Amino acid sequence: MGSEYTNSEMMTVTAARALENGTTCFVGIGLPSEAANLARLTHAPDVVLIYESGTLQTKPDILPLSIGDGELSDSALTTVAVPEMFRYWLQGGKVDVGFLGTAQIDRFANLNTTLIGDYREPKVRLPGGGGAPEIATSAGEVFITLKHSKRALVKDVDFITTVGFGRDGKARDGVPNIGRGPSRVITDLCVMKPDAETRELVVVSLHPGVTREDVVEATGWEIRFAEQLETTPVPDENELSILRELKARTERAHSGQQE
Amino acid sequence: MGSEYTNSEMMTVTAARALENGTTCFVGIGLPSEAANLARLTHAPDVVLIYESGTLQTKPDILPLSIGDGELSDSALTTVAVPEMFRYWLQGGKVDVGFLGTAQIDRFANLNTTLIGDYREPKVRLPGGGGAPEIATSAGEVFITLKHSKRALVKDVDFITTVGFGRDGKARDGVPNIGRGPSRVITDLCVMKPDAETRELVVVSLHPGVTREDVVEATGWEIRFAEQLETTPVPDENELSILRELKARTERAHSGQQE
Amino acid sequence: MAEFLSLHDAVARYVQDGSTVAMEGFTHLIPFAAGHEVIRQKKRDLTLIRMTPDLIYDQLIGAGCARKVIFSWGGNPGVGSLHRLRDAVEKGWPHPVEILEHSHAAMACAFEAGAAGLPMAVLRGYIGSELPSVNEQIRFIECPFTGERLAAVPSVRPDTSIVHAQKADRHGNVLIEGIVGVQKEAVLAASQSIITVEEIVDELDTHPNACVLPSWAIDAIAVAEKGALPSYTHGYYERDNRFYKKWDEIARDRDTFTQWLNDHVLNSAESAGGQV
Amino acid sequence: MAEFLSLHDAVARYVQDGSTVAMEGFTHLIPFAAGHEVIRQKKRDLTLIRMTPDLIYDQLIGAGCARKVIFSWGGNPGVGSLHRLRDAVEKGWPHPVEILEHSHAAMACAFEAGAAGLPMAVLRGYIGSELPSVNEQIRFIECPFTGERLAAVPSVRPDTSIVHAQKADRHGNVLIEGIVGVQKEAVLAASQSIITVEEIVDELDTHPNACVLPSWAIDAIAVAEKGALPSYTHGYYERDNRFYKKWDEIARDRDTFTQWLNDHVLNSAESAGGQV
Repeated sequence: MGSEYTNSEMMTVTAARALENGTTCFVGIGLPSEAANLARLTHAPDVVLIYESGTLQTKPDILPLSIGDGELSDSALTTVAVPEMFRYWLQGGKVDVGFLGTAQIDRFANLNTTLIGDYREPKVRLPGGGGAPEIATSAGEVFITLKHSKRALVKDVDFITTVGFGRDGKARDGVPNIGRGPSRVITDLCVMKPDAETRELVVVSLHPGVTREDVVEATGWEIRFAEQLETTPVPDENELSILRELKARTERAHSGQQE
Repeated sequence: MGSEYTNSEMMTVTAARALENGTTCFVGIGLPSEAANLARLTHAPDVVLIYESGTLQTKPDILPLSIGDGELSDSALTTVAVPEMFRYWLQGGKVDVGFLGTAQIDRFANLNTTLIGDYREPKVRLPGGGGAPEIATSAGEVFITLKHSKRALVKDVDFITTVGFGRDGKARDGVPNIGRGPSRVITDLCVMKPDAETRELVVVSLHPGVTREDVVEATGWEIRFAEQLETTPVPDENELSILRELKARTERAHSGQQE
Repeated sequence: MAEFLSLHDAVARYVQDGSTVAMEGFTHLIPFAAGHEVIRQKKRDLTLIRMTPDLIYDQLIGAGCARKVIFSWGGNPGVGSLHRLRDAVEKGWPHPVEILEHSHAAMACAFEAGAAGLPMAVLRGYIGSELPSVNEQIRFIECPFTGERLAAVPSVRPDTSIVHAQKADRHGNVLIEGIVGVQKEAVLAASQSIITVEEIVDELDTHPNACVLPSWAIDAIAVAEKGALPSYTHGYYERDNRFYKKWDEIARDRDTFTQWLNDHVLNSAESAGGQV
Repeated sequence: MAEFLSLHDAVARYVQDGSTVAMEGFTHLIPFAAGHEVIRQKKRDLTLIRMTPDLIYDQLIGAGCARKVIFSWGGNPGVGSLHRLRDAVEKGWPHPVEILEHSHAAMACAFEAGAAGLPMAVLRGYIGSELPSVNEQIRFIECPFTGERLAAVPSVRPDTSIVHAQKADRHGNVLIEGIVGVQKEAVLAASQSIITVEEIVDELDTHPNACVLPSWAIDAIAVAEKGALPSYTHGYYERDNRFYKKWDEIARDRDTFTQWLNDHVLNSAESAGGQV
């Protein structure tokens, strides 16, 4: 049963469900922000959302277009300076989950948001690191959400902007004061988690209607599947309607003429 | 001419006059605070007073008993956290003059507010450094005011809490990013300045009625006098009446029952 | 002591060819009016520092003002690329621009250290990232107490910082409210500073711990009504998200961009508002 | 998530014999009520950290709670000495107390670094001072960019920090206003924290950049009306400067002090107000 929904909605709802109530989450803009706010509006009313613009415990009614929309500050418990945000709240160890998007991710969950190609002769120049490099190491753990494609999920990222488990899966071993790193990756096809030994990403759950072949086809390395491969639970009516309302509100606000 | 005044008043007025209008002054509690506020209430209405409690550009109506009286915050332009005060405003180079008191000072204007005697077996334990060690090195220059006595003005301080020019007068030579250090010392007998070569404190001005012998008698080293020894101008009526009103207001406020 | 100047005079006096300039404002309070004045005055060879270059640096780069950009996230927020930045970096148009990139945490700490008068910032940063391999200004030091390896970056000390704020009082004290970003740090870290404000008021009328920059920590104040548009000023006007989306089209093409620049900046008189 | 506890229960749970405890408040908002509860519960061997020990630590030291005091200015502000601190350091009464002393700048930076999760703070400090010769925790490092010699001190990371604040809302978010000192840093730097407040309100009703500590960054909140007396709470009551002056007499003599302690702390029930 369950209503009709798109792959994108499946991804967002699954990502939202990953966030437990009461968690303190440092939210990246875009997909993570959509998922985190859906969580807040459904099963996790007490999730604490932090954006790098300095807005602590914010409850935006519409999704911010930028990381520093007025909506974030207006609905925040308080807003601190950006150096304080990165020093006291992130580096100070107050964040349970860092929720990130990315342009590229590899099998060891390293993220690339810097460029495609060679650094000095880029084929495509991407925005760069932003908050991610330190979110990924200072947060207790990291959730990643992105659309599944061979272009995005590659064997080795062109550039490690933000470390997952490094080129060999061992980048966090023995490093003091570092978080657990990526603990799940949610795409529009499946959920992946790092293998306990090798840290290589493994599919642990397929979204309903998605086949192993679909995932293999859309992944840039020889993706492995967990022995106990699960089927991701479908979104429920409530989640879908709240998500759709949120997106409609957001669309209206962002396309409307500003006063 | 001029009215009657005490040695203390002479000291305070002379110290106040040292502070030019428009100067940004990091104020120590006690005598410096009295002098700095007298300056603000007389010739230097635009002097900017900063106290280490975080109060920026404060205009107390009564003298604070502590460095963090409510009066300081209530009358401040804004109040910042103490780490910000020391990092951005003092270390950041925004302070023209650091105005300090001290328990002991020596011929090279080193200050001791730590203890009399040996560190491990103190004869008298004093409060310690507080803000002074970094005020003395980060402010553009330093004014010092204290009562003249052989106990307070010693050849070598028991402990350098706060550097003037070091044990040999050369402590600032070649040090990057350091202020000019003590540029004048105002006591109830005279004004001293460091010798341009040796940095040893030299009397440049005697208060009216004070003799060289008075100063020699009250100084713990063989104090020298400038060739062009001046006589400190006497306080004027206005300064004296404003100072007395300030002290009377303060006395009433501090001895009155708090609500 | 802050001096009240026209925006033209403030930029003419405090921004020189070859200067290192930080125009800050974290999404909020981006000093677009001042940026446009820099473009109109045809300043050249600037080293531009900003955590998020945003449209303001896209415009300055496209207009040929920049020699180097130091940043930590160079996109059009929520929309996509900064096409002028990319065109300059990838194809050298209108001329090559050098980039030096950091993470946000490092740049925020570098501004903080600049305000604090220190030569460097220390953070637990860049662990496992390859950014240190392309930015030689990222180094590592050892904590003398624990032996932990920590990142160090040079502090940001611009020649001139430019920020936008809500208001100044008649003495030149400035209030910044809402998302305050690294604006205070940018101003305090710089040798010189210009602050554009929405208005000048008799009293700032604010709370005891407000983010107020005292007059004596500022060089010039210029009134620039709506000076942050298309970004926003908390309490005054909202972000023009539509323009941010529209910028994608304008900036994608050199000719469209040039036309826009001519129409809205170069051939536009200094205006109270940020021309969008 | 902050839990609302009685002051008794909060201290019983979060202050253990041998703990490192910071009770902060820079002249303003000194948590006297909490300090007295620590005395009543006869906590022992505490390492007490505070920039300005003030009367609160004089009382704790005289009551025999302290093993070590880390501070940067140990006087009775505007009055004179802390006689109980001196008696412990100079004569070992009621038992010897070890001291470790810093400058304010270093301690403020050490709190900041503690809040920032760093093992050390870096500052341009202690130049020419002899404090480094008596405090082996003051070291020097070299800036990797400029070669400048900078001071380094270990960050402050207390087991428990205790501060007083104006108010908490019903969710446990706390507002601190006025002279905010290093209270935010103390709370964020600590493994555990207790905040005493004047009152609990429905809404904090404050401004966008207020110093608010979120509930999830605090362990326990206890109501302690007038809990900062004889220091003060901005917006609630003033500093009792008379008591600060009177303390000089009380603390000068061991017997007078002991009598005062018995009358006003030990044999006094836990009270809403800080007994003075």
